[in-house]
Amino acid sequence: MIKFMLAIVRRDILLVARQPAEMINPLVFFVLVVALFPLGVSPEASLLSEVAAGVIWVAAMLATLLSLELLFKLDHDDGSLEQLLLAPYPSWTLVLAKVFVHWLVSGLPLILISPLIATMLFLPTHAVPALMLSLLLGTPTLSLLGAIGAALVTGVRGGGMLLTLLILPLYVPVIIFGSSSVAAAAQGMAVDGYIALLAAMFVFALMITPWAAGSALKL
Amino acid sequence: MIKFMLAIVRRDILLVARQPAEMINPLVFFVLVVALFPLGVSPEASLLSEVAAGVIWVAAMLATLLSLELLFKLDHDDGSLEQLLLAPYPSWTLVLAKVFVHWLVSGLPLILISPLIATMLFLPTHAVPALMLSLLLGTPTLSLLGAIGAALVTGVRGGGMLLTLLILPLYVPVIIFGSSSVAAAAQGMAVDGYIALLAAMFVFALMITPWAAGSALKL
Amino acid sequence: MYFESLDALLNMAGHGPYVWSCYGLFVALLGINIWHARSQNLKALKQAKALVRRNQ
Amino acid sequence: MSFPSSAIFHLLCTDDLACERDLRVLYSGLNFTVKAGELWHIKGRNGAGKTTLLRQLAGLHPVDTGKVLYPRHATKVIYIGHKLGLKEQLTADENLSWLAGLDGSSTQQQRYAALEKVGLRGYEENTVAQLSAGQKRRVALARLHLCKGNIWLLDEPFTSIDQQGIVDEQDWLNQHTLAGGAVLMTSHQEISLPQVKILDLSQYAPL
Amino acid sequence: MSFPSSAIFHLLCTDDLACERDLRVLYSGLNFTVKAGELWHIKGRNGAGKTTLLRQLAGLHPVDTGKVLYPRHATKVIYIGHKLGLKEQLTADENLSWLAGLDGSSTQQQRYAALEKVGLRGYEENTVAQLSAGQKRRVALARLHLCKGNIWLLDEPFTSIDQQGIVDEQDWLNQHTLAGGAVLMTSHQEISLPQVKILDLSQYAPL
Amino acid sequence: MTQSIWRMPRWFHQMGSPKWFYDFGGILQPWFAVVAFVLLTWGVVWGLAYAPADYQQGNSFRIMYVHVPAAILSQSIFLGMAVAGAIGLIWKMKLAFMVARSCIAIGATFTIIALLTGAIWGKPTWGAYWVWDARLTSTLVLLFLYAGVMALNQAISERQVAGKATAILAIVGTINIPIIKYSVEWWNTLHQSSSFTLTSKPSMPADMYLPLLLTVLGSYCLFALVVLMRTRTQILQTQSGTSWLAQHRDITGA
Ligand code: HEM
Ligand SMILES: Nc1ncnc2c1ncn2[C@@H]1O[C@H](COP(=O)(O)OP(=O)(O)OP(=O)(O)O)[C@@H](O)[C@H]1O
Ligand SMILES: Nc1ncnc2c1ncn2[C@@H]1O[C@H](COP(=O)(O)OP(=O)(O)OP(=O)(O)O)[C@@H](O)[C@H]1O
Ligand SMILES: [Mg+2]
Ligand SMILES: [Mg+2]
Repeated sequence: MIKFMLAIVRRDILLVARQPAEMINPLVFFVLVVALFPLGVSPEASLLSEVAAGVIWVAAMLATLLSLELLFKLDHDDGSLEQLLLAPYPSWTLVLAKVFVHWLVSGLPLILISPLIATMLFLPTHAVPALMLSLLLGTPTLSLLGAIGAALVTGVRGGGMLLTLLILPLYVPVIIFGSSSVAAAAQGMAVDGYIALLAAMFVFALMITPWAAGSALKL
Repeated sequence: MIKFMLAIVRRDILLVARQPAEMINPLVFFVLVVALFPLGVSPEASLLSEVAAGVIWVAAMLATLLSLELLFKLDHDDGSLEQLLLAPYPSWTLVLAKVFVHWLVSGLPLILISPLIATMLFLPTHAVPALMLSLLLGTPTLSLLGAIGAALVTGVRGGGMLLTLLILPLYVPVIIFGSSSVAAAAQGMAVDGYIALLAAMFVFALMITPWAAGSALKL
Repeated sequence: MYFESLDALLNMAGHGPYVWSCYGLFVALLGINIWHARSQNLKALKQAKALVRRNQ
Repeated sequence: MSFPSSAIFHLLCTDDLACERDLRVLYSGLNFTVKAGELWHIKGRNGAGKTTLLRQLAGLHPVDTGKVLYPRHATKVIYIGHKLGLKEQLTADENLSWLAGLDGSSTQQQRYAALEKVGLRGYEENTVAQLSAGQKRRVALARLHLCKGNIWLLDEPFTSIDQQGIVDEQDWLNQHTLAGGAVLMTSHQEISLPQVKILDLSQYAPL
Repeated sequence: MSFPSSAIFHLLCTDDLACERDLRVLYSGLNFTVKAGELWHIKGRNGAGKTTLLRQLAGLHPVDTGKVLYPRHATKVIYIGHKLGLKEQLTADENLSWLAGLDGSSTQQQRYAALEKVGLRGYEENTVAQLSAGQKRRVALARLHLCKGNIWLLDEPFTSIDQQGIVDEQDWLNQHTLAGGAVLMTSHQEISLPQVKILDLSQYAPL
Repeated sequence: MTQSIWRMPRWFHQMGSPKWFYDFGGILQPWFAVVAFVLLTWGVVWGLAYAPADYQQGNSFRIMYVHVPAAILSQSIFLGMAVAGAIGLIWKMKLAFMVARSCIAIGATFTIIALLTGAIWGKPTWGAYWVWDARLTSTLVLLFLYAGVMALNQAISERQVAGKATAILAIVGTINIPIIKYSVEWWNTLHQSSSFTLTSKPSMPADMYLPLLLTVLGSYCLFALVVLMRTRTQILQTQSGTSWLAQHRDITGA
């Protein structure tokens, strides 16, 4: 089973490596949205630093969301999803392996670049560790929850938009706690509670979503 | 030629009608992003009304952007783009027809719902006409400019992200003038200048992009 | 009756438009729902009958 | 570029056509002339370049060496390739409607007649997604009965079609050539029509 | 549900299997038993339900009426359908590698050998996007030489394959059945092997 | 979902038979219609014309008699839909999927009513149609959840698959509703921005809350009526080939 998951992980990483644009793209989207925001709203430092936490989290969520669409779709379209499902292993292993690669490609780079982004939006420096920690716990949760939506819309033509509708409501708690934690840190308040909640949601998502997404794939 | 364009328009509208979800989806995305924003940032009316113009415009742009990905991709994947290009008419007619339907489906509903969104973000009522007018001129420009990117990434697997990268820079001026016009109206200032600029950009895009996207498709 | 006149009932001390539009929405939206369910039901019945007749 | 003056009565000529993909030459020195009433069967093993050739003729693949010429002014080409160009969400009838609308128009009656010819009576209002592989290809082929094209470029049109279907299809090909049209097609199965001319790509491949 | 006690030596049985799509019954009362060493050719016109049947057997299409049984515990099934399940951006070798990795593992040497068997020597490191239709299918078929499956479910495996290829393929089918495997396949072309058993779906269709 | 995890009680099995449901539903349907009509009319007339005005909000408080039932129903229906979906998944019961599907439109309607009447109510009470209050926001999110379920249902053409997909989404959504509610409440109190809160339940006189009780019960009956109608419609659509339906008096007209 581990071997099976490793085979999928290896394949998906290979696919990303073959098309490196794929990898930097969620990242670029993230940076662009954050960069566009001051353009659309106002370049004032005071205003920006106030909204920074929220903007970063919303942008991170959108970047994750967009890259989720193809999580299972490409595999479905070329028939390789069928082959994966025919393998003699439970389908949640497959989901877990694919979500892991998705996070590696879309979530991790985002976390690494977040200090830079924080500076651009004048987020106080002392809030940066909280930002990174909350992203570290939050982005895998987003990937996991998103997998349910991605699995459900697999095989539906033009499902990208449908996906948004399905999973944005599920993202609400993550966004709220994620951005609240950063905002609290910016104001110098304690963040342990938020982080604990984010961790709890991560564990919860880890337990529920592989099953849900796995059954959705088999429909 | 008109007949050819009408045939495409009729077909694309039929396709949308067959899947009504497709139509309301850019709309839903727009509403969701706008609704998530207060969740991420803060529910305070004073802050929200300050950033409303920018948030609405950035959300409108994202909604357009996302729906653009499939503009030519589905046609490419099932081979119907080939058939359209084989028809004895210049390819810009094809682009124009498809962009028109795209705007009808993604831009127009957005304009119609914008007053509601404005209320939710506490945008002053007297700025709503300016908002709608700027969107009316801006969203077709976004669709047109986006068509170039969509044509360029056609046939590239997972081109969605690449597309974002290509056209976001082109969108910057539209966003800036669009949101500035609304912000100006909110502060009770004149908006004619901004609207004139948006109109000029629209005409410019109308002249350039069908040709550019058409040539890109034939690559 | 709480109100003195029909006018007072309609006006509700200035709150009339709000209250009445809410009740109007309630009735209208639920009415549409029931009507739609009913018309779908009739349509399905008709189709089922047609199918049975065709199979005979 | 030189072709006989009578070429004006030809439908399609190639002049020293060649194709190279990824530094591998597929074929070169390809000279042939397709006249009205001819049926060409392009042969070759897998990977010989049959699909590439048809796409070059249709103008869908760039021609770097040599030339593809359509001497007559008003030659209409219909190309049906591996990808069928059908919209899965639309019905068979609707698909034919827009395909025919690309260079003309059609009535529902005509479309139904075309669908009946390809054996899809009763499936006119099924969406293409609900059809089997062979039925999908039949919808694409129904276009041949609807649009007036002088030259048909067909890439493996027998794929997924059942045996009776192949017999019928050869009949349509026959009628089209008899009516003055021309057909260039690929297939790994034999065509049992007397007028078949064979173009074996292996003869134009480098050693 | 009743099958003879000897069924334990069978590879696959169906019990009154039926299928209905969109209120149209495709087949019903399908009872057959596949034993080791058998090669079944599933026949039927376009739209008869061949693909649907194979997918039901593979477990990819829901079975609402009747049963599909794999009496032996460790039956391994390989299904190759209309969609090949290959990643276009990966090379032939890499594709085989992950496909084989789904239930085992393979060495590069084994994979190269399998690719050579299907006539793709020299194309091992080409990405699948650069292969022709027939070559793509050959990559998918190479899996048959690499993975040890007892039952092969093949949906139109001759599609796009050239004539020599079809001859070779029948040879592999033959060897597989001789080695104690079983094959269920569809095709609109004839299979020239002596042990072929025919399952004609038209006999199970409603009138 | 290849194997049922728990065995199904016999009576339950019977309830899962479309024929039984069609017949029994047919008997219940008119009763629900009558009871819903009576309760709702009674409650609405009482609430509009006879109940006393609130000492704080004046007459605008009468909106409560439609707003609160709609708000309550919007949540119960989602829960009901998820339960039906779960039953369908666990016991592979087609009928349960049909019931779940029947819930979508009526549930979304009640949610929209709750939102709109709430917004209208907000104008005289708070001076704004919309504020980012916790309860309002979570109702909005609930509407999005409904929209998602509906869109998913429409996007998948094969009924069986659509039913299962919808069930999964409804279950996941239901697990999320309390989490959303909790987080939204917390978020809002944290920022402490809007000073408005929904009027906490006052100890109302009977004249005020009895009409509410009537409209709430009436709304439940109306919901039951619509679900019966829509489910029976689906039975007609999917079972039209079966013999029991062909001989049913609804069809034969006897
Ligand atoms: C768009 C705006 C509004 C929305 C979405 C909304 C939503 C809700 C919800 C979800 C409930 C809970 C029902 C339950 O489960 O018990 C509720 C109850 C209630 N709402 Fe609203 N509401 C809105 C505006 C208002 C306004 C403006 C008022 C009056 C000032 C109001 C007064 C009440 C009352 C009195 C209850 C019953 C309290 C209870 O049972 O706990 N609502 N509303
Ligand atoms: N997604 C679908 N939804 C509804 N009906 C379908 C769907 N796919 C196929 N069908 C119907 O099921 C029937 C059988 O299809 P199937 O693909 O099994 O046929 P087949 O025997 O493989 O045909 P072919 O020789 O053309 O490949 C067809 O009549 C088709 O109309
Ligand atoms: N996109 C591509 N890029 C590079 N090379 C390609 C590409 N597509 C095909 N080729 C190569 O071109 C050659 C011819 O391909 P083509 O599809 O024309 O063959 P074909 O004769 O149609 O074969 P088949 O009988 O398998 O359909 C093949 O050797 C293939 O490797
Ligand atoms: Mg080919
Ligand atoms: Mg088939």
